[in-house]
Amino acid sequence: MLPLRLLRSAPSHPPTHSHSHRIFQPSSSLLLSFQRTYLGRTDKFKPPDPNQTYTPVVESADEFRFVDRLLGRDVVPKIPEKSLKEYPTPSGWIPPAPVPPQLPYFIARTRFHNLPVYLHVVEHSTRKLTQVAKVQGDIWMLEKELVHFLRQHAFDGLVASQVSEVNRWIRIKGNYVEQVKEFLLAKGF
Amino acid sequence: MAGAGPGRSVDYALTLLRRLPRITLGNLKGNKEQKKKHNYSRGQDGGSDRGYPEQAKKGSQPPLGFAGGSNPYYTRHPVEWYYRGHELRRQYPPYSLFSLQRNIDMGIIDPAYPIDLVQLCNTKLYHIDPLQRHFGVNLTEEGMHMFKAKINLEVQWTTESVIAAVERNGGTITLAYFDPACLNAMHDTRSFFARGVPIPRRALPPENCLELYSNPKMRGYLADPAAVSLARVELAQKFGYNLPDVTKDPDYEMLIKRKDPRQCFYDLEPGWVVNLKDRTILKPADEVIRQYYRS
Amino acid sequence: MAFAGWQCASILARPLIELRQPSPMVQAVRWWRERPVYTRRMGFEINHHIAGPLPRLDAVTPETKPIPQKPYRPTNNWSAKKATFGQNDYIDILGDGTLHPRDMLHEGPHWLRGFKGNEFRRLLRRRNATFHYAPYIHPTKWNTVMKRLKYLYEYHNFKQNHKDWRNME
Amino acid sequence: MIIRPVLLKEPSPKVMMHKTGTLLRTVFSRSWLAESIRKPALLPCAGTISRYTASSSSNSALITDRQLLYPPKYNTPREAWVETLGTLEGRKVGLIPLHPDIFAEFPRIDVIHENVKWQKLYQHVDYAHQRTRAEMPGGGRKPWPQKKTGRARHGSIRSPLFKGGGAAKGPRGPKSFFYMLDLQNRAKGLKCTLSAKFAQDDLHIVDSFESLSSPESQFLEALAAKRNWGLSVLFVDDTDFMAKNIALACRGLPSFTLMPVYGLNCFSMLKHETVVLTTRAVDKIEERLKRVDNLLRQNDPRHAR
Repeated sequence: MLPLRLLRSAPSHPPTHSHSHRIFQPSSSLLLSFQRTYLGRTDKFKPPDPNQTYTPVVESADEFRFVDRLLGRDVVPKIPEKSLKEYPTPSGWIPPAPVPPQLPYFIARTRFHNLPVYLHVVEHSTRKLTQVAKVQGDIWMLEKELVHFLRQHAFDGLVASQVSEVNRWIRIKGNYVEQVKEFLLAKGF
Repeated sequence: MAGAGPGRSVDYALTLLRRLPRITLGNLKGNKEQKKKHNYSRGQDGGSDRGYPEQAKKGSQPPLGFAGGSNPYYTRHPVEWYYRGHELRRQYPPYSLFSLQRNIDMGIIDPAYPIDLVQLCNTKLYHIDPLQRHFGVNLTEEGMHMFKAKINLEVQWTTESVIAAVERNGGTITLAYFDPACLNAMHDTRSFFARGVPIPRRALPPENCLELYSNPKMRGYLADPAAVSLARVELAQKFGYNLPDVTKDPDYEMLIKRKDPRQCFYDLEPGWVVNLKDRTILKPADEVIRQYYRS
Repeated sequence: MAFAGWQCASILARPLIELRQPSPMVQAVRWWRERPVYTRRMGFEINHHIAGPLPRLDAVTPETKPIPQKPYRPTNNWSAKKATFGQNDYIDILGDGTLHPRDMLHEGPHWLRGFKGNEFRRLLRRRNATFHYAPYIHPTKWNTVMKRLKYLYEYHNFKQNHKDWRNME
Repeated sequence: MIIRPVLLKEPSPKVMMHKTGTLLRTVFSRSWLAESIRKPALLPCAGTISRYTASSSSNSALITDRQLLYPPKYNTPREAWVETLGTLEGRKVGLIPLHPDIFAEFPRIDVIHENVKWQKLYQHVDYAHQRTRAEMPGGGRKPWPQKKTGRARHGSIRSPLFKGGGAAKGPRGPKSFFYMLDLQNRAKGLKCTLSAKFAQDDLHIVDSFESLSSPESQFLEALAAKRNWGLSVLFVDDTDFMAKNIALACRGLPSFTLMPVYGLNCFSMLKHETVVLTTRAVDKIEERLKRVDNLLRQNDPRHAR
């Protein structure tokens, strides 16, 4: 059994724990604290008598399973089977196709399993850009198909697009987030 | 996969790199940094301001926030105390039912166990900061129509509609108060347990919210359980849904699990010290200490 | 048709064959006839040494003592410190998750570790970190710090060109 | 001026940066198209229990397959030979797949540069310090009267105009250059450096360091020379308890460095000509770097400042 460092105190206020030695109290006088620290009065700071201050504890490992549940996790967990089978889920999430589509391009999901389609609002909300990120494979073919698909939703059938081959994204002028998501879901991404 | 085809820029670049000299510290080069637009002129008195836009004139502009005149700003306009004392009031950062449902769908929150502030903060998608007088979560109504999860929920602030949305699916909800010492332990459990200090004893709510937390209509944790049962039926009649019978639910034990008014973690008692290294729990055996932590 | 002006020209998407064209880096060598050497400055004789470095003296005498130079000592680029420079800079990613490079800083005074700021902010931090001992064990240095702090505070806050906006309403 | 003709047998290629700094262009005098990379086809993935499978048909175990913890959905894994350190020439003891997100990332030279710059700067402290006129001793007295001396007017011998005076706008050290590059950028820097090293054949994988047969430095040096590993080699294992032979051999070779996985960094990988990883180190690197991609909270507020 480990000695728990607990100080005896009256039950009216919470007891102070966790330190066996006396701590330097913040002093109003700087000079005093300096003298305590530097002028060699360390002999007065002996650790208190353990018999007086340590209280008995009971050590148990059974309840630690409750602690594990409280600690949480660092990494995004796997998707539950239920969400993969019954979709769209109540919150409207749709999983990707179980087998990746046989296409020369591919769009990976984000780490929270969403489609990497974002809306960028720039220049005091006068420009809106739809961005498709995490494109793998033939980005030019995807851009071509995407622009062709979006033409039906665009005014005058004009869709302006921009491709960054290195950073693997496509940007489209205008807010087409919902349409792009619909396009990608239909493809099975 | 090797070899460069159309659209395979990664393979192309790597293939290219294969024939290039070895990348070393000596030939490494970054992007060109953007040049400064104006080179400030030099000379006597710092040169002239000619050729510069008005904003770029050196020293001729007042500092940010400067308001001239002899009448001080704080006496120039009448005062309207909309937010008087906001720095002293309790803050409840919001969290929506939609986010809750999405996190349950994605497996980030497990509905098989009671959900409280600890579980919400453990998603790392919701944060509170007790030092900024955050006193817990305000569960908002966004997404209440599609909310389908059956859960045992404990929040610090919410509305009647949210309570109805949770209870309609057979779940239960409690409104519970936690003092800053408990919130400090709950919002980041790992660093709290690593400190090796005892789990704090939950304080009772202050006077100005005692009424709320003992109100059965708001499912206060200090309310009479019988009154809460009655209020559940009343709310179902008010919103017009059939209240599922919790007592016949297979998860009955989980759904009715509640914390003691002096407890801040489920299944862990105040006064216990968690030893993360040895994976044990140290319980005080001293009668004086036990007396203090007794509910 | 997409708006053509938006499309990036993709160097990477071009066929490989394009890169086989002659390199602009290879210097084209041009030949021309050298100009004839004309006699210039007829009658002027150069009396000083123009042919490169001064000639070395054969014997070292006290009068012709060479300029003292430090012996050439090449730096050891593979000393233990240099060979392992940068080790553990990614320990938060590649380690077990308990350590962060911020926690392992060892260079500089303790009030500067994990901190960057201008002189005023550095001094403020130094004052706040050392006020409980510096006045007693480094009194002169402490006075200098406080004096400099006062000077910088006034410099940043009150050294302004007031004359243009003093009467601004 | 006479430009003399310089005849190069093979013009040295140069790395050129596009304006955006991300596109690589090269300049060559001869075609390199013909020499395409020849990589062996990926062997079929049998149902495996451990992460490595050894085919039992041959008498010496051949590592043929390796399970990726996070199998890529679209990209095909890269493949690398597994060597052994037993003899000078060595022999191939296996062929393992490597994760394309880590060993075939787009080699962003600018990201690598950012990382190296950060590594050099973040714990650098400049101690250069000069005293101002206020901090110099003396100088309170007016050196000579204002008028009638014929000399220039001065108020203090510690003025910056004076020899032996204080410095105006001198360095005011100690000055810290600390900043943190964000987590994603640092993880990406590691991926880009590993990919670049692998693409340039400067990254080799060995079964383990215990296979080194001799503790002699000369043997290891000859081994590196025989395999064209260059003058400096970085050996990376998953633990910091290294095998005895390699520890003894590297002790006499200053440019042969041993490093655990948690010490791996962009600077060291670029400083050394060759990086040698054990298969266990590859496992650990992949696991840790994919973990960063899947962290619930990538920007930890405790570390942001």
